[in-house]
Amino acid sequence: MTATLYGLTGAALVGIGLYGLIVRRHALRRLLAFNLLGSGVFLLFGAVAERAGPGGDPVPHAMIITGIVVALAATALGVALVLHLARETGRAEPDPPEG
Amino acid sequence: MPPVAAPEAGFPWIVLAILLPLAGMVAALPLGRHARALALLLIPAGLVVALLLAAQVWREGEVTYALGGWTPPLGIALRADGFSAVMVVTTAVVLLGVALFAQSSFRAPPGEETRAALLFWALLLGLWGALNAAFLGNDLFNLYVALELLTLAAVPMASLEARAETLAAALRYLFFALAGSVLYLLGAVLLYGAYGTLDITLLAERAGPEPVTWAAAALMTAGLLAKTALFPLHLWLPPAHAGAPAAASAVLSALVVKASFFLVLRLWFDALPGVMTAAAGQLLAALGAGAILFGSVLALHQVRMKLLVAYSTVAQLGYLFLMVPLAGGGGAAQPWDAGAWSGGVLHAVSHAFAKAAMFLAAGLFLRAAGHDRIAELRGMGAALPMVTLAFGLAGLSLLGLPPSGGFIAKWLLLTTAMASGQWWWALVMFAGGLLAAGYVFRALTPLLARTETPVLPGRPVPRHQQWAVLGLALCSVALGVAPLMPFALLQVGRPEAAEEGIG
Amino acid sequence: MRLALDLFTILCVSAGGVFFLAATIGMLRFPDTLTRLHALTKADNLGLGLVVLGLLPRMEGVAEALKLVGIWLLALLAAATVAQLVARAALRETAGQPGGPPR
Amino acid sequence: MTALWLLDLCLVAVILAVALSAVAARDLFAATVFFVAYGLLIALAWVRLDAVDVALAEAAIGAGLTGVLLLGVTARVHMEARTPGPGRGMRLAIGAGCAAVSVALAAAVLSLPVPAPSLVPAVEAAIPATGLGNPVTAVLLAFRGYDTLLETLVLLLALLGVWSLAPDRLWGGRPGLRHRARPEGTLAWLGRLLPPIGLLVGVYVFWIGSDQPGGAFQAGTILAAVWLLAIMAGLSDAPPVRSLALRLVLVAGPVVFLGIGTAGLFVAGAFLGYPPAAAKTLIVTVEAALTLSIAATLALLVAGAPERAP
Repeated sequence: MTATLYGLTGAALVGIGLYGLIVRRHALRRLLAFNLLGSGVFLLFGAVAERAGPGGDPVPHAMIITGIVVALAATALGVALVLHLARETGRAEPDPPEG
Repeated sequence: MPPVAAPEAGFPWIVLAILLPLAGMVAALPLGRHARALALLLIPAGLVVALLLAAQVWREGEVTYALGGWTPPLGIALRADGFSAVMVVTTAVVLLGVALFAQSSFRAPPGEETRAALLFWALLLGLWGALNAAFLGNDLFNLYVALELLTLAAVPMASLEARAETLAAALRYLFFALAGSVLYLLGAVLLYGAYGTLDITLLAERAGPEPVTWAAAALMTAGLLAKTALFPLHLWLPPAHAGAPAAASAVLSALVVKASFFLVLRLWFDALPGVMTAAAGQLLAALGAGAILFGSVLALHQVRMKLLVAYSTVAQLGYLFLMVPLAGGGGAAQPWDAGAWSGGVLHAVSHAFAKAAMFLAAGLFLRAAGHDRIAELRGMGAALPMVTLAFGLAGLSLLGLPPSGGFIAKWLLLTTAMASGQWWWALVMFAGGLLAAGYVFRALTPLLARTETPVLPGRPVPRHQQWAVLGLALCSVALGVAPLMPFALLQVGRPEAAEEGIG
Repeated sequence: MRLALDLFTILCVSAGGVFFLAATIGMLRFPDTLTRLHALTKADNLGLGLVVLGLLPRMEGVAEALKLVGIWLLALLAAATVAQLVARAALRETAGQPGGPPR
Repeated sequence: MTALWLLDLCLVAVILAVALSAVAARDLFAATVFFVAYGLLIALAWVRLDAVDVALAEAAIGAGLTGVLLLGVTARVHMEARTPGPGRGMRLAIGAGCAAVSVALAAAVLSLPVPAPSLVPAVEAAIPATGLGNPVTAVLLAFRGYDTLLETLVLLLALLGVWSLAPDRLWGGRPGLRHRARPEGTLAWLGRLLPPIGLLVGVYVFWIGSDQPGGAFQAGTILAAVWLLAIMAGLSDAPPVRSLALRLVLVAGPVVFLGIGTAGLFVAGAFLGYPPAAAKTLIVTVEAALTLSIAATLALLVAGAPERAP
């Protein structure tokens, strides 16, 4: 029951994160949306683990920790890129100006 | 229960193939200015390891290795079949050429450590380790980590020059790559929920054609396509690949995009062979056809040489996906499957050599002329004959003209398209070949033009760099002359679907 | 005895909850940074303190109880410091403006 | 049961509301604050899913460090996006597409098989060979140690990537700006008071990780936070990136992991294997080295590329 509820929440978070990643233009907003999206995937995985019974399946738990660390590493690189891009161009978005 | 001992096999070359580059990357940081020497030592050693691994696969068949002695589904296994062995060897050979090329451009003054010199070699070793981890992994989650390792090595490579436009290109590359890996992971999560394992071999036994599996396959494929830059998800590739230093572009275009393509095939043919439908295979090939036509037309319109080469990558990646329906993805086994399989893989390999050579050649033209505007490179052919020859030979392979690896690859794909009655893909290949001829000759014509006064390179181009470029181009041609050995090796570890008959 | 302890827990935790609620409303409704901070730190600390107090009798040993008190002390410390820093930043920002402190 | 169910419902509702706010918020700073709050709420969700190890990692890394990273750059990147986003109709279409993805995923979740396949029995059968009590640590360091090895290399590569953005003339210098705080000020006071406590908590979380929730990643993050606090309070400074000592600390974890893993080839018959008699000692040794390297790597990832000439 709990597992299903959080699994559905994870599914909803994936949609929210995906929307932010596609619609937003500011690079930091996109990084933030990527983190939401990732967290939704992890929550879904956590729900899968919880379905195994009380205490949960430790294998997905370990994989989620790995995923969280990897997401942080990617976010750190993204933040550094945005900072330097903003310094070089005064813009915080990777897409070329329109027109 | 004590851990199960690893199966008694020969020497674990498969572990060494991953360990060597990764240990090198770790050691590069404290070694500082000696990182270049370390990399120049490790890369030839790694080629030897790759060849020994290939020999092992050749002699003994598929090689598997349970890491830590813990067998799947609890532990993680490595697996090398013919395809992985070929990719590992290709990677090592391309890296050898690139390292030979880069050893003078990423070299710090004696006794000093510079940013680019340290980081290029450290990232190159990391990228190499990540590629081998992706080619040899047999666990879908572990492959996710390997893909992230690859992304985090490749993105800084693309922005190594830290100019405004390369920063923007790298950031866009990062977004596509991250979105791709999240989708891939999401699919893996669903598979774990449904089957309780992420080991590819076990999944092949357990997974059946059900909605959950289709959803997982769709998500993972979409994610991998974003990383492979298959049309219409190709937007990030040209600026990222064209903006990097030549040696980095060569690695990114020749090898990095192939890793996610490799995983698409792993997923469709090895992990979920009974799940794919014929319609899905046709859709994938249709995207490939779009890439061939769209990428080639865009390549024709480029003014700068490096961008032309980058758009040609977009186009050539399309051919790789034509092999999916031809090699029996989502259908019963057919006699022509093996031919299509060999053709597709041979194309991946010969394109790796050809594209590395072309990017390095473009880098040398850029260095000699101070710019890479195609129209203003008139007469460069006389100034740099060896490089121009290499560019031409590599172009030969892209066009699919004999004798070259590209010719054999495209020939195999064409004949299987006809044999399987899917003539429409043959039409696309003909059109793609004509368009490729257009953009290759467009780049070659000014180079070969006669000028009144002989053109002199603005900056001298070292001899060894020219040899490196020519060597890689010759590799791509040589594949067309002596292709028989890789054919048989490629079939090692092929599932039933592609094992019947030789095309 | 058991009933008395349960009652104690319920009372303390509920009271803590009331303080949290009050603090949240205060943060949303108060007009400026300083009064908001006032609502946050005072009521937050008291609220968390009451929750911790209410949970103390349910701990399995002295070590567990001490850990709980430790958490409360750390939260106090963090809240106090952050409040200080935010207040200083707010003062600097409003300095010289009407209604703000002299420059 | 009903009370807990109610709690779950409330938690889920707040999580979704905060996530939506983080995406929809008008300005970047507000979005970031929502994101940090979201991370803490998700940590609670992990507790409800019986995943205390993940809850610790999420609170420390997902909410804590990611939040600090984003807040830090928000303070330095003021510009708003200039390219207009997709128009209203397009946004609606994208929203509908994303909602469809969510619905499909929800259907997939509801269609997962019962009973759920799991590796719980396999872990229970194999864990005695590791001498550990915490199954998550056993998975991370033994059964799937290869994942963890690659993951620490991901962190190291990310740091190299961040450093690669430094201008050539600043290479070898110190990352970030020098922070100064008034020596008698609150921040400096906190910077003196908290590190000993944080150090203690970090070591405790590492040590307890072999048998209870905790471990190298959580402990490393706590230690990184302590170091960052000391840097922000002006009590310490980020070391120059050319420092050999720093580089040795950064690679210590991977080196020890690779070394013990390679030794496993000879003493346990497989790369990354441990002989059962010495398994726990070896695993704790690897974890200790990893904790140190993770702490240094994470702190420097937040500190950023070199910005001061050597």
